[in-house]
Amino acid sequence: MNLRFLGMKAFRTALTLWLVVTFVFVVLRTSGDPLVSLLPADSEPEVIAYYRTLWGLDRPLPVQYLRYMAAVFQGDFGISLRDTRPVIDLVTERVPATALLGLTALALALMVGVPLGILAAVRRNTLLDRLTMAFAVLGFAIPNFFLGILMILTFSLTLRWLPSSGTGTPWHLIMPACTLGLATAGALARFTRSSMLEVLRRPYMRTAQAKGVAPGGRILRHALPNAAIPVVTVLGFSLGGLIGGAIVTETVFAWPGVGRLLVSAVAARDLAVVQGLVLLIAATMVIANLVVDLLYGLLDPRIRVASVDA
Amino acid sequence: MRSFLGMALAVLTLALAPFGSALAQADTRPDLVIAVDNLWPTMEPVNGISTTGGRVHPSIYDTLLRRRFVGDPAGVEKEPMLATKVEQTAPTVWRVSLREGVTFHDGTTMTAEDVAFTLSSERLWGDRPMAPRGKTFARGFKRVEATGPLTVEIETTAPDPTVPDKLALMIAYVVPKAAYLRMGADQFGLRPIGTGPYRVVSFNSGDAIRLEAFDAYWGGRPPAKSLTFRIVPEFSARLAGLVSGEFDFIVLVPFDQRDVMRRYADVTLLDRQLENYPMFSFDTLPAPDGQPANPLVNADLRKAMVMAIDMDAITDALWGNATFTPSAPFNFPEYGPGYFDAARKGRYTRHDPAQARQLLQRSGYRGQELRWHIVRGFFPNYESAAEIMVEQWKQVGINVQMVVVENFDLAYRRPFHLLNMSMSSEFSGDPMRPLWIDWGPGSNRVAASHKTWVPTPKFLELGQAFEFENDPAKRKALYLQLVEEWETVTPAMYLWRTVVSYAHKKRYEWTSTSSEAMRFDAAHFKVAR
Amino acid sequence: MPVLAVEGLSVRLPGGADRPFAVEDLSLEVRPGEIVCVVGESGSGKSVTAQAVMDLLPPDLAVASGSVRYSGRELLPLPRAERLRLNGRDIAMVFQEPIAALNPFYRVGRQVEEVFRVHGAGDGAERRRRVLALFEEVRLPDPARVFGAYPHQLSGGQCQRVMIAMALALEPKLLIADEPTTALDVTTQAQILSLIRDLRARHGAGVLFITHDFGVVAEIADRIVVMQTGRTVETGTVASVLGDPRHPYTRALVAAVPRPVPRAQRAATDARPVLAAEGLRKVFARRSLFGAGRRTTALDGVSMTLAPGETLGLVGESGSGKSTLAQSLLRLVDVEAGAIRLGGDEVTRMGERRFRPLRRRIQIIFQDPWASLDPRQTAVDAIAEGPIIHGVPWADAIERARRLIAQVGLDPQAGDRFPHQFSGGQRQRLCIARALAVEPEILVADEPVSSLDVSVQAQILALLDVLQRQLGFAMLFVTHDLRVAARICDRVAVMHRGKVVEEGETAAVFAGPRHDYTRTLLAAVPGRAWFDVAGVGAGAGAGAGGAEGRA
Amino acid sequence: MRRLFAVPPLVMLAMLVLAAVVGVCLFGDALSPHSPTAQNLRLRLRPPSWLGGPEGYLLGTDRIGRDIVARLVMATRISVAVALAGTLIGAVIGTAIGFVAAHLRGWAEEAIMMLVDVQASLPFILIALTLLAFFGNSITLFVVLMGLNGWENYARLARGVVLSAASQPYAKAVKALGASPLRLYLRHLLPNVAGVLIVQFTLNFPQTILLETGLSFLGLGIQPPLTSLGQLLGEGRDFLLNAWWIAVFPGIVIVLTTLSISLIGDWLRDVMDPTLRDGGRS
Repeated sequence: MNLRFLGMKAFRTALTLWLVVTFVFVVLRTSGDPLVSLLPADSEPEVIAYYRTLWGLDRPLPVQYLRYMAAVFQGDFGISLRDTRPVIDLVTERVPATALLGLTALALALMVGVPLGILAAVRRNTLLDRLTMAFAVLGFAIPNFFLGILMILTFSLTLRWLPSSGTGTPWHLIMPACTLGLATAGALARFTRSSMLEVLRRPYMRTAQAKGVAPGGRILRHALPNAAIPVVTVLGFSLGGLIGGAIVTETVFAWPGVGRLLVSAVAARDLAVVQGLVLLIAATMVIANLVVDLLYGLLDPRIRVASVDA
Repeated sequence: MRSFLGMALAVLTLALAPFGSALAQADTRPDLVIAVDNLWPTMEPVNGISTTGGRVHPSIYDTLLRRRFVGDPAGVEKEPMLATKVEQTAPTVWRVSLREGVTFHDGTTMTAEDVAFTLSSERLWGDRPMAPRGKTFARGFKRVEATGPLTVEIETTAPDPTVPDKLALMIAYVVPKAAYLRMGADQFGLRPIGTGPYRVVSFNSGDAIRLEAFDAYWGGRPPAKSLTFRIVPEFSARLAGLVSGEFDFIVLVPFDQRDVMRRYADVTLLDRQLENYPMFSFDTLPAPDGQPANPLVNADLRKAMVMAIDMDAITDALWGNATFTPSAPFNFPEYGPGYFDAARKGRYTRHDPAQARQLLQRSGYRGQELRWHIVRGFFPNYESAAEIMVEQWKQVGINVQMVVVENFDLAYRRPFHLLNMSMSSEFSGDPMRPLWIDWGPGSNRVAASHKTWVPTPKFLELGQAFEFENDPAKRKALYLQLVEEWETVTPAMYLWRTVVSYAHKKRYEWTSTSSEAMRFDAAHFKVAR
Repeated sequence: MPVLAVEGLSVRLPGGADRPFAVEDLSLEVRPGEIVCVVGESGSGKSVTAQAVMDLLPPDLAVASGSVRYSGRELLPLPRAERLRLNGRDIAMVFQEPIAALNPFYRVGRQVEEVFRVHGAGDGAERRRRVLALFEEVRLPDPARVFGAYPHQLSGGQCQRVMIAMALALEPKLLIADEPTTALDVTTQAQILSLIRDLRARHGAGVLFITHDFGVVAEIADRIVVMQTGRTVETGTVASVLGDPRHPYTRALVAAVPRPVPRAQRAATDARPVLAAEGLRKVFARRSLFGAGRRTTALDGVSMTLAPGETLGLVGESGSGKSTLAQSLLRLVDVEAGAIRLGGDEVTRMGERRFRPLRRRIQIIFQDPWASLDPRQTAVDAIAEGPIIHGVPWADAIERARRLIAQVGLDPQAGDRFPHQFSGGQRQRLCIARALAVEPEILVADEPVSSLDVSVQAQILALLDVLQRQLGFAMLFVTHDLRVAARICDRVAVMHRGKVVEEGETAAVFAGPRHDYTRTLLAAVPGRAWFDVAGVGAGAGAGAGGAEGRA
Repeated sequence: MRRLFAVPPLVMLAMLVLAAVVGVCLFGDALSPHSPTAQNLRLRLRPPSWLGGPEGYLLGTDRIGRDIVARLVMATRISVAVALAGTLIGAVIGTAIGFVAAHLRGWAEEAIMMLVDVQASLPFILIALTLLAFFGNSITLFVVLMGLNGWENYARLARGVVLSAASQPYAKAVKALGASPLRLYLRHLLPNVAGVLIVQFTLNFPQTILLETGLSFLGLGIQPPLTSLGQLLGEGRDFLLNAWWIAVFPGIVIVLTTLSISLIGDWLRDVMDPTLRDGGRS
């Protein structure tokens, strides 16, 4: 693996993150006074002034920016204005819940979406293909909060099979993960299908047939590895969808994750937390995309192994 | 080897089983789960003043006095809690005698030092208070001092008949001085220690707070083994959880969903009126230079707007008979016969479209757009009422545009003409807070950047006299004059008395309070036989 | 007994196609050790025949009737699984695009090994040994290294050898080769053809060889089947069909094949060159994700001149830099060093804005007529665009476009059609018209006939010849096909690895090549022996098939 | 070409649904005798008239006695208009940026693509949520935000197709004729990449509707007195057990609309992809 290439990628990643931090800082700090909504409506002016000094909000914006950047560089994301706790603590305590939910949803989406996509591609233009794709499109045509509430009313209230909300047991995970994963499953199914169709047309698929490889072997050994390579790139984007979806899903199912934290921090205009979260999410996404890039290279021999003829 | 171990374990389990069940039988108290919409991030009882924090505080802390709601939903009487006696030893001095043998959750014993610290300038009302939000409620405090092991003296700047009422407020939730100073207000808010019936075992402000029975509670063994306040933002999830048995209590049942709740036989639905009235204020001040003139500086327009609204019909439509619109300003039943008269009618507080049109004619209003800033989710049904009111104003030719915003910062940005607010009727046994503290010269409505009126000289004069008047008859007369002066200006209109709905499993008997506070001590909660 | 006997085979096309059958009533036989060539232009149904034999037809095509017998066994009624078992073991196939025909995900050794595995032959070590032996047999250099290589690491010729090794793995009695050399350079093609000939002799398999190139046919075939639009028009031995074609279509085809016999040079002019390049250098750096970027030197100090009215042929194999040179002369590719003079103007580093008016003087036509026209522009608009850009009033430009359409041999009424409504040859005519619409002094033709059928190719070459005589432009003609270069060029320059290795009058270069590479190229021209024997002279070109001309 | 008009039945159905939605947007007023803001406090939460509800209220009434049909018409109009305006803004800006990047190459292209990366690295609902909460919700900001949603996809796509189209012989030929870059991009490349962009549009459009719906759930969507499909759905979610018609009808409209557009988009993509069109026969 090429060090210069990795260095370039790392530099780009860092630059992207810096842009994100700056963007968020500028937008949030120019949008109004966070104290007014943070403190109760009838707060005395002295009280407001006290907190303003305490949190450094009385300094000029550039100073606040530099202080913030310096702190972030040292791993200090500040103190939550509302919670009076270090942002990093608040966030890290929520990450496992979101990670559990997100990864379960992703696993679910992969387990449902990829086989459906393969099936649809192999049986192209049959009823099965049409139904599968209609299901896949339906997956993201339903607003996920609505799906979540319908699930709660059906499986918790009426059937009483599953707990309505919260965490604790694997049972708690089922409804949120399904709600969150459905759209991604649909997207994966659609993408896998088109990727498979593309691969199935390739001349080497005909070669395999001419060799006498049975249909199952052709799909699994010849088509799938090649089709999987572009699907990997979609995983990076799916992650964004999952995090976005988590914001809503976690609220519906009272799942104590990063998404809920974000919603409450935004509602409370808790600047430090919003900044920290945006940075965290952006970092996750950027790094995930970096990983996907590398994975892509590792999977595809055409990129992994340089040509030797010249 | 392994099978031997397994056998041994099995034998051991069998041998211990009777003890286990005996232990279990020893504590049959329920583990209660209360599904709430949110939790305030700090449980420091003053910095955490809020609906979502106030629900939990009475389980962790005790106040010196408290209002008695058992047997009297209005809670007029105050009962001793950590204070056994509160007496006025001089016009400006009050002596508080404390209960003996009260233990904090950390095992230390409560002393006068703790109480004096709880109410001290260091914590509440000094220059750099540790809990700055206490200032509003500790108005007029001059000296708080421990004068004996179990006595505390409070001196005020002027004679203040409301001191005992203040000792039943959130500022009087007693905290342990040493632990509080050691941890600081912020840390204390995360790992709170009080004298209340339950002690906190874990607190995650994004998820839940868990409390266990504090069996050394001075008031006796608490009736529940544990309490868990869990955040469940979606009503559907709260409802499903209550019905399926995951939750024992849920808060904030939307009014229209009460019929749904009644379908479930093992669920009790409870409406509770609180000491609070959602309202909106008119911006009575001239627009700043460079902005279009504010038509609302004309009092006739304001009065026309009040009279154009059929508030009783709206309240009836949105709330049924769960609450009401007061028939005259500041005519609140919670202040008892002295200040409440069901027959009293306000001068403008009635639906009269004809007179509204007349007033409108006189006001010179020409259909300018009036912006009503509303913070989203400010009060239940507030936006629904606003939508109805906007329609009713349209009928008489008043053009109001509702602007729903995300938070107060945005709501306070001018230009606005109408601004959502609420008035609390809590705090003292008479309308001083809503009428004078909230509309007087120090109030936000006069002083803050989002101020909406300037009190008339007469209002100021009457209010100052009212604040320190001790004679009940004169005090009432001043009150009526103040209300009349307020009405001549009509700087606001209020909608109804706030009502909240709880639901819980039918097997519990529970007494609610007139504030957000939920009490789970033996007096207020028990499991039905 | 023939290894393959096809009788009355018809393959139905889906509804809405231009004809009901892709292959109609086809009969042919391949005997052991015999190479049967199926020859035809595009759309003649020759590939479909091969696919029908191996049960590889695309899902929308179906065999309608007929019989296919392999060593006497009727194949068509067999269940799919049964036919699949024959594939690779009894019948094997080699395809046109060798790199694409190999799975990019696996090492090529494993892919050859898979044939053994699928048909249950040998254990791991045994299979590997046999693959290495096969690689040796198809003359792959360093078989062990190739075994572990991925397809993209090998050249096209090497990949085709791998494919052939794969096909021979289980000693099939029938080998089907579907245009196996079309995508390869001419020297590689010669090697692959000789390999196939050798292997046929050694293994005694029957070979069904599909091609469009009569040169290749002459090199390799024992017997020939000529196909036109799905039907057989003529069959016979190679001598009878090539030497004495009976059917008019065959005759036209044979006549259309360009001969590697240079035409006479026209009077040389010593006028100042209209175009001159000196010491051009261009390096392509490719950044790759893993490993250092690769650098390819496309032009390595190339110089050339072009006199008014002459045609200079630029000959070379793929990767020799000839297209880069052509495009750099039009500033479609920027060179790193060297100088380009267009007439009297030094244009190498001239700003694009200043250069734009000069573009009128040099125009280009490309290889792929399908991609060379904006699909959303009518023929007239496309041709008129150049004059309009250079300030000709709209009406005049349209008028000129219509005239040009007629001049390139199309119906002027067809000018309002869109490109997809024209055939490949017609499109190439439109491209020529577009280039000539701005009355250039130089026309750069970058492989203009390489993707066209042989009969169409002859017509386009004839058209260019006529137009050049009428309009007097100079032409830089880029081609990989020496036979084509011989037909049209006054001078040729041979390019190899970014350099011009030999340059001179066409006849002189053909008669006495000085450079080794030029000699190799000339030797590799398929069908040389046949051309020599047949002695067909120049001038037999035009007039093949009347199908192209009018739209 | 020949298969262009062989529309599969499912897509035909989707087109009909879409036509109906457009029809509702244009002529919806005829569907209800009531104004969308007119209230009848005595007729709150009444079921559709065919389920025993009051006459003249075909789909029932909401929590303050407004006609669901009238509300639905208004909401559909606003949702479609917002999504359309937003998607168009995103398409135009994104495409232009993509073209510029492809044209400039070099570090300018790097910088633009970096910006695209920044946008792509943030789930859009996060940005929308933050901006709406901190800047205040106005319909203008809302539409602009919807426009910002997905521009990066257009930019990426436009850059990609322009880069590949620019290497096509026809683009080179036009350049060789002396055409200016502007002429090349607007007259030749744009029409030829339009298909890809239209397909992206059909993917983006439902996403915008769903984004608006998600924001409405979080309380940050279109605010009263205006309303949108997402707003109606969000408002109605608490009423599913006693007045299901408030949420279910808007829900059906959202699902059908997004589903239809996506199906049409998928179909368009298949139709426009020449490699899928002809089975690759020789």
